[in-house]
Amino acid sequence: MAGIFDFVPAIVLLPFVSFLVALAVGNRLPKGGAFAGIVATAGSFLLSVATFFTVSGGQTYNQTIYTWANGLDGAVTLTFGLLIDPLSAMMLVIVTLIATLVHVFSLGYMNDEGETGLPRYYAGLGLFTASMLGFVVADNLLMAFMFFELVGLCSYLLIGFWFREPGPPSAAKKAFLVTRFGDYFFLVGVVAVFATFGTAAFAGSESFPHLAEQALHGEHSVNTFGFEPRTWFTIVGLLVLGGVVGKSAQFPLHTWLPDAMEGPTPVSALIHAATMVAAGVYLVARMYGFYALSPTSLSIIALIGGFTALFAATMGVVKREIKQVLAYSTISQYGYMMLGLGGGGYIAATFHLMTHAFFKALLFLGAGSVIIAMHHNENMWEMGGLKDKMPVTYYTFLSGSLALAGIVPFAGFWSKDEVLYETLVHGLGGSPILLVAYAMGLLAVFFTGFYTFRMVLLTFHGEPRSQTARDPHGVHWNVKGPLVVLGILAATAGLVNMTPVAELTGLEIEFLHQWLGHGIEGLTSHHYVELLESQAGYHAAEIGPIVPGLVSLALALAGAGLAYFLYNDAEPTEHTDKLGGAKTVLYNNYYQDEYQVWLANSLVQPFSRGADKFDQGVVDGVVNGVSSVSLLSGNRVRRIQSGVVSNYAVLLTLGLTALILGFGLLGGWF
Amino acid sequence: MLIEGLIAVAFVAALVVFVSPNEYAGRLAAALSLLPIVGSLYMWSQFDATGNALLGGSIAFETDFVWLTLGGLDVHWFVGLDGISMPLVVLTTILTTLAIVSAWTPIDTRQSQFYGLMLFMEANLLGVFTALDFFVWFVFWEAVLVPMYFLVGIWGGPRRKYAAIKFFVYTNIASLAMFIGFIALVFGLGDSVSSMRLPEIAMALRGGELGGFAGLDAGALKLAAFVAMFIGFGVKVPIVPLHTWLPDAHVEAPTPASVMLAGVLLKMGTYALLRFNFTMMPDVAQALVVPIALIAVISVIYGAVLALAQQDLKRIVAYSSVSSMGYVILGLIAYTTYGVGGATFQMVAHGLISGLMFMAVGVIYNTTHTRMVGDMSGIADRMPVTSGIFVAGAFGYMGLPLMAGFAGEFFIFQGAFASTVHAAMPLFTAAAMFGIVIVAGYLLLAMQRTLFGPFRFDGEYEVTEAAFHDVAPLAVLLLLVIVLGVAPDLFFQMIQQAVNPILQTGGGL
Amino acid sequence: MSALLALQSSPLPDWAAVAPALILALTGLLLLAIDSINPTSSNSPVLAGISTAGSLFAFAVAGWFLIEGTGQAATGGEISLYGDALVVDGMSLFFTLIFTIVAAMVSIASMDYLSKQRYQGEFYALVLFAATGMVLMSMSNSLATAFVSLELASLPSYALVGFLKDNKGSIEAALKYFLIGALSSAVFAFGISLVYAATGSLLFPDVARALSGGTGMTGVLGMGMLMILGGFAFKTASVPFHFWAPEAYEGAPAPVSAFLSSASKAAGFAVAFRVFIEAFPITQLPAGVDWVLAFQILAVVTMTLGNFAAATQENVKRMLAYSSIGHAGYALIGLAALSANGPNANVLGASMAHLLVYGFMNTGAFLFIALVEHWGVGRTFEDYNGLGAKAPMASVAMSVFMFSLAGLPPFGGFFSKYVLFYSAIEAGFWWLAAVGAINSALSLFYYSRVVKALWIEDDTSSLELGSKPVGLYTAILFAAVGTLLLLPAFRPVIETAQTVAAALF
Amino acid sequence: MTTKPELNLGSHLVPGLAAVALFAVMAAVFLTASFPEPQGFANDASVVASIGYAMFDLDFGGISSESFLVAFEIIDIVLVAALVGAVMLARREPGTTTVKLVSDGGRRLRETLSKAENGETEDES
Amino acid sequence: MVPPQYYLLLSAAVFCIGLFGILTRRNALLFLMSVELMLNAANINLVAFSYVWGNVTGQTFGLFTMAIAAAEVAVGLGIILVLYRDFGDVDVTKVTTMRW
Repeated sequence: MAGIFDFVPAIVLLPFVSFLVALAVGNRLPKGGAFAGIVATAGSFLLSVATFFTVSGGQTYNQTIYTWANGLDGAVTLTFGLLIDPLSAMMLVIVTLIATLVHVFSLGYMNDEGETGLPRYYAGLGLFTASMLGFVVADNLLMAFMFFELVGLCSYLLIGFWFREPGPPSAAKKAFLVTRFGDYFFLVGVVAVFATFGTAAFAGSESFPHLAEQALHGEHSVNTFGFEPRTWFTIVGLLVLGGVVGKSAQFPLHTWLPDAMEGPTPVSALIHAATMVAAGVYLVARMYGFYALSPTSLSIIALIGGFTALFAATMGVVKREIKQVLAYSTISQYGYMMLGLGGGGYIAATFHLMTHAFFKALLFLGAGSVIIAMHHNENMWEMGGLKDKMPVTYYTFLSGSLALAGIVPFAGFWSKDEVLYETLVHGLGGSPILLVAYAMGLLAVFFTGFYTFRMVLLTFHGEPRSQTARDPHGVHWNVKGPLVVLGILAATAGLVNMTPVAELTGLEIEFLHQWLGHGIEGLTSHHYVELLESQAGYHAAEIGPIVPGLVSLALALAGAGLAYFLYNDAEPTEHTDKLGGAKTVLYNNYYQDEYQVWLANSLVQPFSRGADKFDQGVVDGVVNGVSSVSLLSGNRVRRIQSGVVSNYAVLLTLGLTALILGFGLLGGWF
Repeated sequence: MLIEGLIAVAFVAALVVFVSPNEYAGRLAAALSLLPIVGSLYMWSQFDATGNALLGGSIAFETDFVWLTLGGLDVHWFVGLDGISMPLVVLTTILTTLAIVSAWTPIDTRQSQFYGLMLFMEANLLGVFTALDFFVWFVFWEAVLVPMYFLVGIWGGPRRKYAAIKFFVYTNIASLAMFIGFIALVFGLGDSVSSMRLPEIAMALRGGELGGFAGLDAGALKLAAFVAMFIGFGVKVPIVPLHTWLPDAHVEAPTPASVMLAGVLLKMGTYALLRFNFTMMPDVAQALVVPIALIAVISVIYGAVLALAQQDLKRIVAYSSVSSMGYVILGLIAYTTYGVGGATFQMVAHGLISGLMFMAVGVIYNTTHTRMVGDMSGIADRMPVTSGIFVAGAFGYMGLPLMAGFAGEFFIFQGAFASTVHAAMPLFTAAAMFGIVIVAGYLLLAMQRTLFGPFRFDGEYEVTEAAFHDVAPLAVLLLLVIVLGVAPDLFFQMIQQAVNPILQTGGGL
Repeated sequence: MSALLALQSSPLPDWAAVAPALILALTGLLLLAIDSINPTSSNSPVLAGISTAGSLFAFAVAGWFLIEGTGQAATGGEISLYGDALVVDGMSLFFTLIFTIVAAMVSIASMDYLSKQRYQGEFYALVLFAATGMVLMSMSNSLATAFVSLELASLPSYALVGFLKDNKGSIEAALKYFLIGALSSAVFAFGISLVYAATGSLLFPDVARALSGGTGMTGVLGMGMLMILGGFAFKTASVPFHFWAPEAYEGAPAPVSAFLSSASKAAGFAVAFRVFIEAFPITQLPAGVDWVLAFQILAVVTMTLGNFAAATQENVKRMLAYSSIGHAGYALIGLAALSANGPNANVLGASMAHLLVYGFMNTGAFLFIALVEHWGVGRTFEDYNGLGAKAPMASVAMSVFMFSLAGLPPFGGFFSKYVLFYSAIEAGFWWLAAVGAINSALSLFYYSRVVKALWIEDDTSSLELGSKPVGLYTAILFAAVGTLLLLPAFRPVIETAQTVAAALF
Repeated sequence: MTTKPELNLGSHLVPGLAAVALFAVMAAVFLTASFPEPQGFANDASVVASIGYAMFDLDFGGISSESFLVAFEIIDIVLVAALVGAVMLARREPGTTTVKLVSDGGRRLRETLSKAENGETEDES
Repeated sequence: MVPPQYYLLLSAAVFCIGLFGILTRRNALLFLMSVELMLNAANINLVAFSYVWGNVTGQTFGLFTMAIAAAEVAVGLGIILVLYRDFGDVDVTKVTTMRW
């Protein structure tokens, strides 16, 4: 039957076609290929929605569609395939929706601002979207890795879009390089998965999570390279996690993300909300059945997530540029998702992934709108008072900010709260390490509230603090439209899964639970819960969601209140100065960049130069030395030929005598 | 007789171009070099070999007759193709044409000689990849040196004479070492072989027919011969620490010669390693797995680290070739389908990609007359198309998925990680894989400093977009890289068929 | 013993087997006759033509004999003449091919080189007499014949080296060549006398027979053997009797250098092969006179010294002279890699084949020098700069010679050198091959310097080359084509060489 | 010109030690060798006649010998060749000047010639 | 009857005296004469052992050696003559324009 699933490849291919179109004939198209991109992504969006509904009807799809490398004689066959289950269907919708909105927004941000190189821009967007979609629908780890890498390439191209300036190329390089460092571990992980299981499929009875599970039960034997199966699976899982840490900007590989703000703002929205950064977390969710087998992996994920959430949030407190604040908030929020995954809250994390996609896209686009208005000045200290000049932007931005801060009933509240709740529950249920992560996550709520409202207040409230702020540039429908759509979503998306409300009222309104609870066997949230209990030893403590929810809400409000208290002036002062040395540390991001730059410049560079000297001097020196010695000895040898014939006669005689003597002695002639 | 025809066409084309006037030589050479492409593609379409040519598999386009007799052993004119050599033949023909076209701009003196030598080199390269008799193979193997010497020496950079002679003598010494090792081995086989045909020798060696020779018992002889041949071929590959001729040769060589050098000549080394050491003496190779794997890892990491320190774009790519060829060695020693097959695939893939990179550097050099990273920045502003392809090529080099380099490297990694020849192979593999990070480091750094940022160029030349015929070969190569990256099975199927028989005493599939 | 040619209806008499030598000698006399009839005429083309024709005729006859199997097992084995003092067999015919073809090339090249010289008749006559001596050397079956024919080859050579009487270099070369030559022939003669003292005979088979019964004069025999070896070492320019070679080759007229370094060297090997294999067979030697060891030492030292000294020369001709010493070292492998039960015929045949190829490539190289001297270009590497652009044909030929000498394909020298190493390995002497390999790699360095000068270096002088001399060009291109064709057509060469070598054992 | 031989002992005799050394080795070898009993010639045989017959490969001699016919023939050519060579070398050329060896690649010669063309005078030492 | 050793010793002595002359004299003519001496040392052996072995092979060959010596002298003198013309001297050690 030619069902909707037969069109799933088109979801990926449409943006790809728009990439080709923009690249090839973008110059001749109106708006530099923007319309091609919009049409393509909108088409993808529609198909995704159709897919979404098909999946909600209970259908799933897991099909190999292309053999990349066919292994003969029993060697592994490497394939591409589609895996459409509730998780990927949901993600498809999110990605295509945000991609479409970003395309539209770009009309305002790029075209209207008279940027050059638009075909390149739209080609990049198209490829970016296509890569991310390919990643989302991947049915095996290798395919996921490949698109994961392509996502990295696109981020490089788009972050470095303004290549004529010094900053963006450097930021692009850093983004690719740092994530590449993570991907190295990921690739080792992929290879290890193949070597261990002979397959890298996500779903089905021959999938590697399933095989791993069987191996732990002793029902199936796999090559674990001499380790205990669970130890080995932990190692493999952590290797793959390297890629996640890189792409999702988790500590310590988060440093690329703030720099990536050098890219055009719509790209930032795309990267941080729905594509590249989300890819990491999505990957963990995708193969959650594997991680769920290893409590060690889960704890590490949770700790990384919790720490990153807090760590990034503190840095967000002191930033001056609006996009920098958003950048650190992104890192922090992905920390929450990791915390959720590590803490056994698969649904919670997925939920947060979804809500975050909406409100973070919103915030970035809103910031983009502000930046347009401010003539590309991003310093919040030169803004102020924009509330009245750009109401649409303000209210939508406020919606996103409330969501980010986790204020009820905006989307972020529900999802973040559930993340923290799940962690707490499992932490109390016998995995005390999670409590540490929980504490960090909880503390971060306060900071989140603070920096979010500091940003809002500095940007929109008070008096304009610069000429441009007094007379901002207007924005068009193409900017406002996406903002409104996302603003609504940011406010409402959380309603799909109001766990505390469900708890209170007993209503069956946890739609996301139901959604993720069905689908392909082995990939359902129910199965994951079983695994967590049986393999990872995660047990849920009996605590209701209300109290923890109230605690975090209170903290968020406290943070927001403090910000209001400090910055709701007509002429706010830089209170952060009072932090003294701590501000310097925070402003310099705990010197994270410094040590990584130090590693690169003061360790790797001298090392490589030393190696070069060694190579030139010693390795090549030996080669040249052999040649010199040969020629020198040649020069000595030819001096024998003195030109005096008498000397020749002497040498001849001596030679002959020596020969005779030698042979005489050897042959016993005497 | 197709193979003879292919080689003969290239030889005749070389002669014709030699005597043609300088003005037309480039066009003529390019046109004539299309004939071998057509030929090799036709052969590809008719390719029907299965199995490994050396291990009893059926051989495509085989010709075999006695050429002469040397001390009781017949030397045959014996040529043919199997799944290992077929891709390399296609690579050679295509790359030659593209290199010739890329020479139109930079080569402005003695054109007829230049293009004649290019075609002459092509003929010999085809011979290397098709010959199945040791002596025939060796003739072509050595003959490749001659045109390369001239190409570097006449049309090269400031230190071209040094580089040419270094390349010449260094690789020649290596050949001699290899020759002695191999011949000793053949005589160690005694009466069990009657000719210098490689299949016969390979089967006899694998059949355990080796006896002692010249005071060495069979085991010692095999080991000594293996080491001599490994070193001999290793120079060509090149492996660390036998690599120092390569950067010099590359830096001084004119772009088209660099393309051929990196694209095809280096593959001769790995091809020979595969054909000789790893096919004929799997037992020794596996006994030496630790040193060989170590050499591979060191080549990868050391080459990459050196590339990091370079300021000359060509030197960067040159050292990165050392690094990339280290992967091939790693794949070979793995003795798995994906390891050895991936190594073979990587030969083709790296041939295309390194050719692309050298060409791209060359196109920039044509305009700026410098390759030093510090001498320019923001070139992308003036040369957008070239820079775009440069970026694409660089990402190909970094192993971007869906480009050929990723396929090759991934196959190798996968094969090597799963290899059972030694318990530490996963560790070696993981160590070598770190090369993908360093390669990204130096290529990105170089691109950032040259292509991007504000436009700055201190030279007196005007920097403008390159001519169509300069960019076209780049685009074709890029396309091929992507095609092979998306559909590696185009070659990987036949490669596997040829490779799997090698593994039967090895670590499995 | 009838070496009757199977296809001949009226068989030739046995003595006809020395026809090549006769032809050469008679041509020499004819030239003298012409010269004495008209002593003032220096009609180059006619004299050179006669000389070339005579050489080629001898070449053709020798080739015909070889093909027909004269003196080979197929037609009844070797032909002994003059009471066994001369023997015509495959090996002597094979070497005759080398001498005659080199003589032909040298003769035709000399036409231009000598065009302004007096005594041309004498020149060609001396060349032919020397060639006669070489042919006879290869046929010698007695130490007496060997000695006399060696002198026949040497004495005209001395005169030829000094042919440019008003050129100091030529005379200096002649003097050194002569003095060392005279010393060497004295040593040689003394050696013969000692062997005679030990065995009582001069005929190779008789010497061997006398040895097989054992002797009490091992020391005397051994010393005689080493001194005879010295005589041959002189002829082949092997250490320590090589000292004349660099100067003689450098100072001599270039065609003479070509003749000496190719043909004369081969003649030395021809007679050395026969003497040591026939008269002192390894299997029948008394203990304590293992001459194989001597040749091993000589081979290693000679090739090393020749190549190392050649590496740093500034003068191309002198470089070629040293390289010629180096090649003598390679050819010595033919004797150095023999053993009691080894594949001796293969080793020896490989050495012979190398000498044949060497005859082409080395003659060609020296003739190129002759061409350059003819043009008045200097002799150093720098002087050669940019010649490739001015004289492409000749420079291509020179490059062919250089690469072939270095052992690179696709030229004959590749095969001959590698087959030599191959045979050495086959005989178990892989270390000889290894030493050869190191030297070979070094030789690539200095040979390629010539190529580099011709093609790579920029021309700095404004010297105009003169005409393109027909004779020199003909000879050079002939040599180049020969060098090139000897790769694909190596089969008859190596197979013939190894077959005829087998007959010696 | 040759001078009257005189006994001049000095460092130039040192190379002669090589000859002395060779003699020492030879003497050592010869003195330790054992020799067969000399067979001698038959009393009635004419040595001179035998030599003559030997030269022409005739079997009339009383004392056996190997054939030297071919050597004799070769000597014939040797002498001719030596004569030709010697005469050619020894003949004095009318009005020729000696040319120095062009071992410097002829550069000095060319410089001399070009200077001469430019009217400069070369101060020959 | 004189033992054969004595002849050998004599010839060796003559040979080495000739050689000594070659090594120590610089005059080309003396060089030539010394070579003659060495050749004659060979003749001593040849004649002596002709008697020992009872055949005239050695003696006959001795004649040839002499003839060769004569021919050598002829050519040698020719060369030395030209040498004198070109270099104005017959000191062999002064003829060193070519070396190394």
